[in-house]
Amino acid sequence: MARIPDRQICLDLLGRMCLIRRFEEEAGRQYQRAKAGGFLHLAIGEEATIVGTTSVMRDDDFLIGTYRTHGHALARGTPADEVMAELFGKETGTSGGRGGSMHIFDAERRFMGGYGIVGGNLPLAAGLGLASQYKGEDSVTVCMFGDGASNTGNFGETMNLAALWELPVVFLVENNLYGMGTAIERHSAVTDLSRKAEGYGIEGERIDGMDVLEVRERVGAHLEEVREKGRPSLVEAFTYRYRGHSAADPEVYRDKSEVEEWQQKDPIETFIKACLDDGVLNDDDVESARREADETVEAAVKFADESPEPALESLYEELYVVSETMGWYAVDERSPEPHRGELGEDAPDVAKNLAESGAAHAAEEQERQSREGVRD
Amino acid sequence: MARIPDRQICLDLLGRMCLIRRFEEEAGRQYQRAKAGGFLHLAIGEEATIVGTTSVMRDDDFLIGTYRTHGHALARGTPADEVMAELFGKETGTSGGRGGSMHIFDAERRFMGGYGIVGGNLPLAAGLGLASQYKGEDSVTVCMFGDGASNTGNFGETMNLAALWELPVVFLVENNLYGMGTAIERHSAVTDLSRKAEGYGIEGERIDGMDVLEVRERVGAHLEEVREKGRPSLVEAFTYRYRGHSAADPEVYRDKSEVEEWQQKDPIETFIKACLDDGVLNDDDVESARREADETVEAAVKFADESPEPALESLYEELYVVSETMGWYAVDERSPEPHRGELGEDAPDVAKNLAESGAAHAAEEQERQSREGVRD
Amino acid sequence: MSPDDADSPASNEGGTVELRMREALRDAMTEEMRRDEDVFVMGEDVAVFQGAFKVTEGLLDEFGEKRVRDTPISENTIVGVGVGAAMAGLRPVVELMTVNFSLLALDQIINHAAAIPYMFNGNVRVPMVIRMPGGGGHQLGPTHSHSFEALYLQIPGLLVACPSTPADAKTLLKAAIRDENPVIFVEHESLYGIKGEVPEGEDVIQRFGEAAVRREGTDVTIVGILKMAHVAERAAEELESEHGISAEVIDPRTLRPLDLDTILESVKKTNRAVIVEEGWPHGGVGANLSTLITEQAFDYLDAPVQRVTGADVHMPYSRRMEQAAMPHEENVIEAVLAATDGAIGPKGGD
Amino acid sequence: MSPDDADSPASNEGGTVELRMREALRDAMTEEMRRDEDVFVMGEDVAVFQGAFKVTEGLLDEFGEKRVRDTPISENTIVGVGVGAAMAGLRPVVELMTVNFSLLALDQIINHAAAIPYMFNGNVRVPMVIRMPGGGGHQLGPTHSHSFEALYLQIPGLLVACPSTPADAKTLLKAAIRDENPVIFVEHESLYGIKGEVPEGEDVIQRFGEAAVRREGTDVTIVGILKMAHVAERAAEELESEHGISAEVIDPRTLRPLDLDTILESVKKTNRAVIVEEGWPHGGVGANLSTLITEQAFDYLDAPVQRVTGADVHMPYSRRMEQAAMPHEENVIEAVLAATDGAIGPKGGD
Ligand SMILES: Cc1ncc(C[n+]2csc(CCOP(=O)(O)OP(=O)(O)O)c2C)c(N)n1
Ligand SMILES: Cc1ncc(C[n+]2csc(CCOP(=O)(O)OP(=O)(O)O)c2C)c(N)n1
Ligand SMILES: [Mg+2]
Ligand SMILES: [Mg+2]
Repeated sequence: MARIPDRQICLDLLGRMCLIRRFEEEAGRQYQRAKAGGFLHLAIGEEATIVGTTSVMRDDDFLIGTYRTHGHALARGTPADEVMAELFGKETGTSGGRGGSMHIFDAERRFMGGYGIVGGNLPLAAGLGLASQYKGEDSVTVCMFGDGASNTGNFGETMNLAALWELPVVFLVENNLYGMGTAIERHSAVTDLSRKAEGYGIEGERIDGMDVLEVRERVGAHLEEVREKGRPSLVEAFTYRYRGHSAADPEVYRDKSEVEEWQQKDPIETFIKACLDDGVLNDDDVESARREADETVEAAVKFADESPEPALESLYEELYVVSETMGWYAVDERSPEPHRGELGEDAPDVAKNLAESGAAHAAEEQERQSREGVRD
Repeated sequence: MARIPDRQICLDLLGRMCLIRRFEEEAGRQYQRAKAGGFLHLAIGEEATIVGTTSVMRDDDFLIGTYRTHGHALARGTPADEVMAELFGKETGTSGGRGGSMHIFDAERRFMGGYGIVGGNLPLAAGLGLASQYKGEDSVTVCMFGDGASNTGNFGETMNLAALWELPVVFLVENNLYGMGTAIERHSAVTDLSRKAEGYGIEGERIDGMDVLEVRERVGAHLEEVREKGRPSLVEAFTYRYRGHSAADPEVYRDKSEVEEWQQKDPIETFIKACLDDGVLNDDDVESARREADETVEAAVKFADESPEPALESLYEELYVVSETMGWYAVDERSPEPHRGELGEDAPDVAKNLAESGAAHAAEEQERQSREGVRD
Repeated sequence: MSPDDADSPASNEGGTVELRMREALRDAMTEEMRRDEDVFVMGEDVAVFQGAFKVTEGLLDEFGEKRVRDTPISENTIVGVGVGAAMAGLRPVVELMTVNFSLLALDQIINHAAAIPYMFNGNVRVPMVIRMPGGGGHQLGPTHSHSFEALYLQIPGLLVACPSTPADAKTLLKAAIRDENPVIFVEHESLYGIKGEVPEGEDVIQRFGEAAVRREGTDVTIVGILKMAHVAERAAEELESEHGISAEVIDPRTLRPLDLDTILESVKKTNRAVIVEEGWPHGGVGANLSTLITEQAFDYLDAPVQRVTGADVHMPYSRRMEQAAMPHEENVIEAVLAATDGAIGPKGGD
Repeated sequence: MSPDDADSPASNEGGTVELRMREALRDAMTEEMRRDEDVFVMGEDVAVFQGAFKVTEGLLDEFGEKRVRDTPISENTIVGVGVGAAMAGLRPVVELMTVNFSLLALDQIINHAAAIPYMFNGNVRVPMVIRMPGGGGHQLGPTHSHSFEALYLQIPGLLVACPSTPADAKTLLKAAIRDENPVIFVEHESLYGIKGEVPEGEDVIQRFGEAAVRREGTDVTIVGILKMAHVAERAAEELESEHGISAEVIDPRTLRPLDLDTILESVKKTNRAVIVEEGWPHGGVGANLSTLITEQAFDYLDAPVQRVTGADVHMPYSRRMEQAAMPHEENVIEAVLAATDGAIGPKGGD
């Protein structure tokens, strides 16, 4: 374990890791209670990789991730309220309830999104890097993705282009040993993913993603180097997810004992132990970090619960920036009176009626799904 | 230059290289005369890579290439007649005049096609390799593609999958230093393309693609190894195309002097010189190889010229294997009487009339295009 | 073996059995893999994980790693490997985890699988099946709820199946695996759990291009696909009981080839048509059918063909918003009422 | 700056100049790049090679390597880089060498560029243009002759332009670059060389969603896009001179937004419509328009809307076969004659 930083930083690292852990546990519970829907991908076990990374990023650096990024947004400072509200599909969510768990977003904190398409965020990261370079700004983009994503066409294309154009991007692969239910030896020809840098003439390094201080130190070094030299690099953080791929995963592909082994290296517990051993933190600090996480998450659930549903008449809003009423941007064919799918108040009554009668199916549909065992 | 093989082999190598050279030159001329249409990508300068490779392949090995593969088919043994007829768009062409220069095909000789989409042939090659492995056959697939193609998503995906599944494929990149008008330093982060093997844990080797004997020796070694060990490898043949990317290329991206420099290493001339120096061949041999090539190509032009146009009523043929007349497989909307796009004799008169009246525009359209400078 | 050699479902060899749709699909693959050694299955998480939607459950156990293959996340290459293998004589059944990811494979699907047989003048064939579940309704949000039937039906060279019942799922998939053409096999995620009677018998297949008349009727023809085939049926029931309108419900089952004749025959009888689909309205399945019907039965139509489609947006995640964006029974009923416009039934005129 | 701030072509600032379409497009990019530093161009061979079709000729010279960028052959990533850059405030103009290769980029186009603004609730925008030449007619064969307008018009969140004249090419491209939405800008390879008068003036733009009535008429409405806009016009001339039929010819110019109102207005006057496109028939542009027209003007239609499309095959290479697969003037004329069915003109009845 790397040198322990000063107390303030330790408190911050601990606080964020605890928050993510608690948030994710609670998200899992809320999913069971059907407050959150869709897919739910939890990052429990991967907190050190996330928090270690964001702790050395500047405010003007960009972060972009996958569908497993509640923690990334939280680590970047997005209020837990807004992340939870997004899981609840509420208007107050980071994406107004449109994106859901897989599509968290916070432009203000330069968390440029979670993305549901594996590998889809890689080209975007290069684009963010290009924008920084183009504008002569020295912000760096951190692009996080999974071991499975390193096999996508986007990976090779983007690594090549980023290296060729010397874009300021740290590509950080969260190697948790599985792409869904497929173990890394079954999906990647090389399992030491840092070696994938070689074909692009850039630096690659494997680091211990369970050790928040090592992540901090090494990602920090990469950030600095990328910022200075303006060339991308590839960091492989070796980590593990304790939970299934998503909430519906029976985990037939791995032994319980493997999970337990990794839990011995738990990023939060090992960090706490190191801090206590060092004396930089004491039991009270740990206790209060945990308490604060509990309280924040509890408040987030309350906030999400009490937040309003998205307004039904906003169905077509934000689809386009409509400069003026020229032509039909969209068309709504759910009624015998086709209409343009106009925005909010411009929508004809037929649009409002359609949305309302449709939304009325929400409860019935949910009931039907569980009855028919659609997702069993 | 590697050890000179015996006379019969030298004659064969020389004959095939001369044939390709002559064929390509003639194809260029026929294109100028508008006998061949579309795009025309010539491989002049790359003969050693092509012929060296095919000369060590077994009959049951598969070859698959790009849109620059007249030579590959010829080297594999496809009659020049049929290749030229395909350029002429004739019924007797390798693809019945449907594919054209970019889509030559000869299943009988296991030349599994030229493909117009850059990188599109790579996954197909892995599929051919999988079929051999699946059936327990020891044939190897050789997949040829360009330096530019090594940046496509397909490259990374296919290399990984082929390495992971240990598929018997030799990936052979014909590095001619340019992807269209973009020099390799401007399109690839590493210019030593054999290094791209590293990220997949397989072997990569750069060879002199201008030296037919080196190609023969090294590709032969790879073929053998792949056949035995059942793992793919990557060969980078360093070569050069003398002509523009396609017939319409003004070549603003390179100096004439660069072309001339490479012509000093001409694969045919250097091979001839080596053979003459060695004494394995004499001037007569060379002379007759050239003459034979001339004659073959001349005959091919005649054959292509005299071959019939594809039958217009075959427009919908081969689109589907139609098991029986169930439903509408296709629909033809070029007439007020829509019809199913039926095959040959089943086609209603309206289909025949449509095809005929359409085809009647061929000459006029060609004239219009040159007048309006569409392709200037 | 081509479909002609097999029996149609009518000649049911061994009774029926009640199955969920996912089981019916699995049985289809199992039987075809037993029958033909060249048939194999590949895709992301189809083997060890048993399929993201558990459709390939048990296949790895029975057939082993050679014939049930987990792949890396490489959609274009997975399909391309299938194309190459098919060209060399195998019969791949490729699973794309969902239709949403098929966009990454579209070059191999259109420019390779669909084009190759024609572009090489029939000198090679691409007998493969590409299965892909799709559709909305599970709060999977904008990137994971697509319906792309309308995109695939555009492409010459492809066959496109979209089964709505366990029986069709099984018998169409068997037909698809035996077919010499590349087949896009669209499944609906909401239908995997539904149960239905499925004919038994190794050679019971459902030919492509043969629509099912799910319900006979005289006043209006409703065409629905996938989940919307069920919505259409439920709407028809309500139309009968509440409005005294007799609707004929047709499920085309395949969009290429398309059994236009059956649809036209029905429309010529009912003089009205409503098309129901879940996808986007612009250029959708409904637009295609509506146009074909109107072109060929204009003089029989008493009203314009009505369409009911999903909303023209990326599917929102929120449960209520998602339902607000999807088509429902009441939309179908309203469309039928508009098409019949008071001409039929006791409640006419509303 | 949004289109409202600019003048419509009517308020032509500085006369016109005759340009080929490729020059008009180049001028549009040049002017917008001069006006706005955030506009840049990237794509395969757009810089040193000056563009596969020479549309970006001269740009590298004027703007340098930072703003005119050659890319590797990586379609999905090129588009994705544009999306990312646009999200961070730049205004990329991405050239895909041809529409055929856009299939490789479809995931970034649909699941990213089109979806992002909506899926993130308008918290970020994707102001980018994706230019792509397409169409057949040059014997480029099955993989290189596609028309994908019908595919792109399906996608909510995208704007889709398809100019047929040099003037529209320039003024629509300028509008596209200034627009806040992702724009698919389809060009036709056969039209690059045609000449036309192009309005001068930095702020002369053509708003999206405004169809052009190319020719007024009373007997039938012909809608044509891209190259088929010209075919429609030529057919109309012949209809006038040979058949005494007065055809109104409309070029929608953009397919999203669609100026349905202008088309409907015309159809309500002529009572007959013919849609002409080069793409495939199933689910094509014509199917979409025919359906929309029929739904909204059924009572005005004296005959079913006719479509003229390309043949339902992958474009064959042979010159004669290719022409046999493409739509031509005589097909349009025949369609009009069928629609008017002897009701109009001296030659009625044939
Ligand atoms: C292009 C694409 N293919 C398939 C999927 C389905 N899918 C979602 S997550 C996942 C596994 C990804 O594994 P990895 O990249 O290792 O990330 P992790 O889930 O382990 O964080 C798959 C196959 C998808 N979302 N996108
Ligand atoms: C996917 C795709 N993108 C772009 C093109 C247009 N294109 C045709 S050839 C070519 C250059 C390919 O270069 P390289 O792979 O080096 O092969 P070479 O032509 O040098 O043999 C390009 C960009 C294409 N055919 N396919
Ligand atoms: Mg993983
Ligand atoms: Mg090259």
